[in-house]
Amino acid sequence: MSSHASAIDHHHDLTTSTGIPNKKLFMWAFLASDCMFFGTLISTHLIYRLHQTPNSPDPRAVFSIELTSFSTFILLMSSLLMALAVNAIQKGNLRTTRLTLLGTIFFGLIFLGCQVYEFSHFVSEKHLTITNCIFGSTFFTLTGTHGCHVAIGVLWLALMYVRTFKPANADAGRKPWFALSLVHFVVFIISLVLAVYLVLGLVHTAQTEGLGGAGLGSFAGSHALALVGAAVCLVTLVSFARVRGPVDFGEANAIDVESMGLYWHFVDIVWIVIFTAVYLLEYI
Amino acid sequence: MRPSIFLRHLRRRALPAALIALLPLVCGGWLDWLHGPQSTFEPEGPVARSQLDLFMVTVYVTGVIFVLVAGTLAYVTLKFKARNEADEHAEPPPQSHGNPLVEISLIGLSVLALVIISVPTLKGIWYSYDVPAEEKAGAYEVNATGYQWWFKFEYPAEKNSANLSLFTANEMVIPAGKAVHINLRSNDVMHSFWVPKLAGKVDMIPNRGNHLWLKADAPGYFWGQCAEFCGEDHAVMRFRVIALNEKDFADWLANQKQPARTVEAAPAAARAQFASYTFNNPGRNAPGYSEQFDANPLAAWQQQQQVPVAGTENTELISQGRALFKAKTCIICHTIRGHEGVGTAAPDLTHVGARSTIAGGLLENNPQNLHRWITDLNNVKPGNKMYMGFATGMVGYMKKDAQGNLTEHNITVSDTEAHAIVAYLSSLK
Amino acid sequence: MNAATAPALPAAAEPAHADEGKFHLFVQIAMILAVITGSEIVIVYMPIGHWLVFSLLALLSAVKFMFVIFLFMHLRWDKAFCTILFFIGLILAGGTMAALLALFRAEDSVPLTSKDLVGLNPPADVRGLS
Amino acid sequence: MEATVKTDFIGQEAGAEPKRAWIFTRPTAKTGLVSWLTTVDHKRIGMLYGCSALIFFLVGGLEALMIRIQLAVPNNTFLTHQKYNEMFTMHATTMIFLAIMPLSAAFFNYIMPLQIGARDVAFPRLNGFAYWLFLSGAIILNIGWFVRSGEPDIGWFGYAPLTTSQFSNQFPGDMSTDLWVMGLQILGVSSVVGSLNFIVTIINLRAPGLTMMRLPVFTWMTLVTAFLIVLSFPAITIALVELMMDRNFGTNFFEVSNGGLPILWLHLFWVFGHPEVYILILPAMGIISEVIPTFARKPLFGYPIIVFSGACIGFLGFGVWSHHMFTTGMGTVATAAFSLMTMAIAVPTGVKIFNWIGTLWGGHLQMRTPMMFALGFVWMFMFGGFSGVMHAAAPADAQQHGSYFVVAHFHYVLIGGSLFALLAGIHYWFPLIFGRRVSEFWGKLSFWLIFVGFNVTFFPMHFLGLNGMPRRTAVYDGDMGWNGLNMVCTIGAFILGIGIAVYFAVMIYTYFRGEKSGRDPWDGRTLEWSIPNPPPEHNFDVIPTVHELDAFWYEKHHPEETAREQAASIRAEASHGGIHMPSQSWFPILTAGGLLIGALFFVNHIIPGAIAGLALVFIGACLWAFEGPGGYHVHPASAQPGPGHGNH
Ligand code: HEA
Ligand code: HEA
Ligand code: HEC
Ligand code: CUA
Ligand SMILES: [Cu+2]
Repeated sequence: MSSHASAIDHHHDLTTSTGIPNKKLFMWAFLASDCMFFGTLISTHLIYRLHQTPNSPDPRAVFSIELTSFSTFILLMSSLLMALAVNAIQKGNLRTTRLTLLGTIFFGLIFLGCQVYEFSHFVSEKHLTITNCIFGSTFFTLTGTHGCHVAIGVLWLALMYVRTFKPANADAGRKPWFALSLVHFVVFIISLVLAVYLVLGLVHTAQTEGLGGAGLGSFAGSHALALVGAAVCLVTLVSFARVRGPVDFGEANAIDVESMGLYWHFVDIVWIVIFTAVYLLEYI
Repeated sequence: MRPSIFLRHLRRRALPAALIALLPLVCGGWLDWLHGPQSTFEPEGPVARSQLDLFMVTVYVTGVIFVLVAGTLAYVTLKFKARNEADEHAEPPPQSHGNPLVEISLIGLSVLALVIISVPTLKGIWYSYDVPAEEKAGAYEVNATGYQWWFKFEYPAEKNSANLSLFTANEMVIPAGKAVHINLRSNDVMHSFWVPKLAGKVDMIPNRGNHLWLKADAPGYFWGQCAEFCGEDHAVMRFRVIALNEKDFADWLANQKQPARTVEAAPAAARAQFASYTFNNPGRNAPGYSEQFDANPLAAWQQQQQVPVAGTENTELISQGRALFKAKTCIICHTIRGHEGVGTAAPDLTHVGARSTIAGGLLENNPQNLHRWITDLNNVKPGNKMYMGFATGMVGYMKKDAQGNLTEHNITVSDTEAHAIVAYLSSLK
Repeated sequence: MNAATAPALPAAAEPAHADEGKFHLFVQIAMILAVITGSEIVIVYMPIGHWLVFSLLALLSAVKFMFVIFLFMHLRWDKAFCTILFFIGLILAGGTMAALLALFRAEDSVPLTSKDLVGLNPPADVRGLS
Repeated sequence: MEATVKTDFIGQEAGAEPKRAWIFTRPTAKTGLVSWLTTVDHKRIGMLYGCSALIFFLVGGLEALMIRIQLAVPNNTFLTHQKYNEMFTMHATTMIFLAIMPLSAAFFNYIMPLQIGARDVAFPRLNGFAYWLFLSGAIILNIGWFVRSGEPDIGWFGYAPLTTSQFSNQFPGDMSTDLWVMGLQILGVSSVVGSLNFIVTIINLRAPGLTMMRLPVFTWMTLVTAFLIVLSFPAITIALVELMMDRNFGTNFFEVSNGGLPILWLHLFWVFGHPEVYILILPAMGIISEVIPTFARKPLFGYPIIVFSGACIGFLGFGVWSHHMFTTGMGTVATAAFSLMTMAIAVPTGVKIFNWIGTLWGGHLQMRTPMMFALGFVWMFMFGGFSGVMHAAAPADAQQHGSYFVVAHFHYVLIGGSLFALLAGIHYWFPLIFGRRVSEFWGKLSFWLIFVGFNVTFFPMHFLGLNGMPRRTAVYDGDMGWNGLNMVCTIGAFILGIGIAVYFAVMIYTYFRGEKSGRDPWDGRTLEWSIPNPPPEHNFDVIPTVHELDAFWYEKHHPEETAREQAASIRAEASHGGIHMPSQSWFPILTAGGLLIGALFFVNHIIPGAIAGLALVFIGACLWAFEGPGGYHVHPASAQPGPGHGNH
């Protein structure tokens, strides 16, 4: 607990030889490693695109570029919110941090929802499975691995979010913050499931009925319960997000949020590459 | 102090003495160590020779470097060694830190050495890659396919009696003095095609179209070996290459194209009698070759081509064998063109009697070994597909239960039956 | 850094904006990124040469990539060592990818098609263990 | 050191009882089992790595002896083909992943922080986690000995499609290959996690004044190795993921009948595999670069060039992988390119050899046991390097690949190289770690036995290879001209084995009974020698200030300046409340245990169990995060501000 009084220099850490905080350095080194990870994975996909097998479907007939563009956009927006969260915590603005973190999680979930939808759609409608051709194997493994990265990122964000409620040390004994955050977490999981479910429903409606008034109406009708549930969850989450009493989390933790942000942004740029290399290139 | 005196003694006297004593052994042994049926030091074709020449270039270059560097190292070690306590506790030597000039010149010399190696390397890469342009037209083409754990050879230019291209197994016969271009394929896992005296190896990789070329200077008999680990029997996945002069090669082709040789059973059914050998199973891993064979393998091979003089064969035994071959379901896997058999997953046996080896070059082809193979094949070649059957479908000697235990015998060949089958297979010249 | 980022940078550098941090900058970047993504999708359908589309796509995603790592991920404001660290990985990964693709493009690496498989006729049931 | 005073957790006023949920209670035991299970001390973790690695080295060595017994005579029946194949697969996997790599990691852990004047690594709990992951991976790899499936029998590079379930499963549910896949996967995670930690530590925790170009060479090589690990392991991770998907979820990456390309596995494996061999040799070169100057009593000749060439080897190492694939028919251009790239590596490696000789030149060479091993290293590694260059000439390699010539090459670089250097390192740092010195007589005896045994074993293999003996063959025929040399090799292996046995016996004896050694017994040059032996928990009473390469040598020759600086740093540190040390934690071992459990269930296809394991990992990681780094302060007596507290 270094003093909160003196300004924290967010780009330099005087206790390390280089001035770069340990966690940041760690994260950059990890990302360098992850470049290699996705590099080989994307290579695998591209190599098999280079040497198509006879039973591989035409990717263009499988992909739905609208959906993918939408989820790309979503991921970009989550990246923006993440950047804002880092910005906020660096100035000690806890409330904004919490809201932007929630927003990031929300967008992350939408992305995951889209991916789940995409996968199930490919499997059930386009008969592209992980086993029936190489294209399926490489495609699902590559995007699925990316999806796992996103999911881990979402979990991390959620944990970070919960952590912002840990009361300052003096109160540690009094407040059942840990139990509370567990409740919080459960609510979060419920909203996670609901969000995925709703996004799936919405996308499905969009595909079958279009997003006109009628479509939305029927969507709301058939998903009323989930919508209400989601709303309740959201309200609960937001109410949890209120600042009550001094907490442990503050400007000094900016580095934690920042390294998490690095991870999140990296997942985003990997998607930028995947979007181009796996999706867009198929259309030329 | 005692131990260290002993040690010094050891260093001063015993070690050099031992080394000097070893020297003639090493040098004398040299030639012998590099002599053998698969020696890369006794090339018998231009490709292998070019590879040996390149190897010698690397030996000379690194040898010179070794003498220089190791010499310096030895000199330094001896010269600057602390010889006594006083030496050790003397003032530390000048704390010098390096000398760029020395470094740069040594780097330069290393690069030079590498250039000397890389020029013939590059030449060699292009030379060994494919048949030289001027010989391309006359090159003979063979397709070799690796199977767990034997080799199949196809002669795409030749049509056999069934109007398919000619197939044989485990023995590749090629024209001597002529470039041979071999397409390498694999049926299951990776294998590698290696005839050390003719050329370096190239792998047989599933879904990949590799090739290799080689040429035998003169007629000869060459040992080959699978050189990429391919499972349980990789060690015994061997083959032979026989190079023949033009006429012999043509004769061989002509014979191979024939359907299987049929020996009619003698009209008056005589009593079946045993063949002229008594079988004596030598057990697991026992060698499958004889010294007479090794002494002149090419002659042995030619001997094997001879069709027995009419009347010397036990015709009844042979026809019994033919029936057994069918009854024992051998025909599911093996083809004997002109007789029974449809299988392609196992060696083509149409002319098996005319081969010098069986079971993937592991055993010399004589009645004893044939008998050993068909009665005790799991000890000869553990886990082979003829014993185990294929993963699904074709059952071999054994059946597996759901847990994968070998429980039930599917094929059993008694000694008596084996005699008949051996007689039959040996008759297929 | 490429030219496209230039207009956004002065805003960040200006001390006047220091109090609100990089909020506006980040929002602007996000907009630019969205626009680039949009134009990528359009480009793909444009009736121009494949190589041009290809290069444009590569360029645009590289631009997006750089925007994110240098601005969202603060590389621009961090010690150069972070950039070096990441680029070691990035360059090696890129190099390996390029090498792998080149290797598999080479004529010798084109897989066999059934026409090359003469002589390779395993019984149908040998394939594929359940 | 005795007067170590402890205060409470960081952030607490002295005296205030910290209130923590029971689950976050930090273990505080300093001795006993719990202290080892929960340790975050880099020295203890180093020791754990070292002991495990040496045990696995014996296991790998016994496997090697099995191999040699089988090959002693033609057509031997000592082992079945199947068992033999398992032997060499496990021999290589054990030696590379469970012996040499963790032994290097032991030195990284123990020595590197001492060399940079740090009190621990950057992330102490992560460091513990890396060790427990390593142990999990090792357990998984070796479980096959005790179950029906047996050990993997696919060779250490597991070429597809031999590893697919069609070709490697002897019966439904055969998990030997799955064990290999899972084991390597977890070992990979362990190495990457550990290496990230080392990178951050070396970059960020250097003592004041210790610029990068003043780092000891061993630390530099640790850094380069860590980079190699971090950047090459992802390739094998992906390859293993693809294989795992093929084996368990029916994908087609290497499924030939659906158009899969087995050659892809080869590429992915060797993209990892070649950097891997430099991962094995660079730490060794680092050790040699410490030992030679110490016993020549001269600074390293051409330090910057040695460092640069080390980095250069690491970098070039990523561009040569296909030299293991010269026989796969890559085509002329690719073969030529990789051939030349491979040869290029000889230049930076040669530079190192030259500089070591330059260091010896004009020195006062003290022929102690570590120096003997170091000189042995230079000779033997050079030799192995030359056969490497012979491989690099691609057409010549067409004859050598897959033959015993390759076996000879890599044992020369691996044993004559890596192992000799590691044995030198054990001897060299033994007095520092245990405060006792190994007897010179027995040390040298073991050296000569190992040296002679090694050469007798592996030198003839060059001839066997040139004489056409293929590797990985359980039996060979007696008429091939290989009988005599194989017998020689086997005899050599037993001499080598006796040498190793002597070496171990001497070490164990010395640990209990050896002659006590004072501080800095070799007149060392680097910072680890500046502290008492065995080192106290917090390493340095006073963080040193570095002025020059060979920091400790400088200190010894500038006592007044050193004393002044130390007094200053003592005051500075005291004003911060003493020496801050990280607390022990249960969560690294818990988290790693979760992965072990999950993996074991997974290879047995019990998916709920696998999920439970993952859940344990998740819970462990969460608790780990919420627990916080913790910490406490120590106040060693000698580090109280006051006059006259120099180290010398
Ligand atoms: C410690 C591990 C280690 C090290 C350091 C090396 C170092 C080198 N290796 Fe080795 N190698 C292995 C471990 C290692 N290798 C293993 C385990 C395998 C087999 C894997 C398997 O198949 O199971 C293998 C296989 C292997 C092959 C594949 C062989 C085959 O299977 O066909 C090749 C091919 O080029 C090769 C080359 C080299 C080269 C050129 C070096 C160079 O780095 C060597 C450089 C050193 C010197 C050259 C000596 C000193 C230099 C001088 C004195 C300067 C002057 C010299 C000259 C100018 C020539 N190695
Ligand atoms: C660092 C790595 C390393 C090390 C240290 C070793 C050490 C040894 N190796 Fe290893 N080896 C490999 C890495 C290594 N090997 C690799 C990568 C392969 C390729 C595998 C593949 O193809 O997949 C291989 C393959 C390999 C083969 C070829 C197998 C084949 O292709 O068929 C052989 C054959 O002789 C061999 C022998 C030995 C021997 C005798 C030792 C000796 O140095 C061992 C010394 C140790 C001991 C002898 C044990 C210690 C002592 C005791 C336990 C005390 C009791 C003993 C006595 C009293 C005698 N090894
Ligand atoms: C399941 C299929 C299968 C059946 C049934 C089968 N074989 Fe085989 N056979 C093989 C295979 C596969 C090989 C090659 C084995 C090897 O070398 O690894 C082989 C090899 C041989 C060889 C050696 C050929 C050579 O040139 O190397 C002979 C002879 C032989 N079989 C005879 C028989 C006889 C006789 C029977 C019946 C009693 C029989 N086989 C039944 C699959 C089968
Ligand atoms: Cu086929 Cu080894
Ligand atoms: Cu290599």
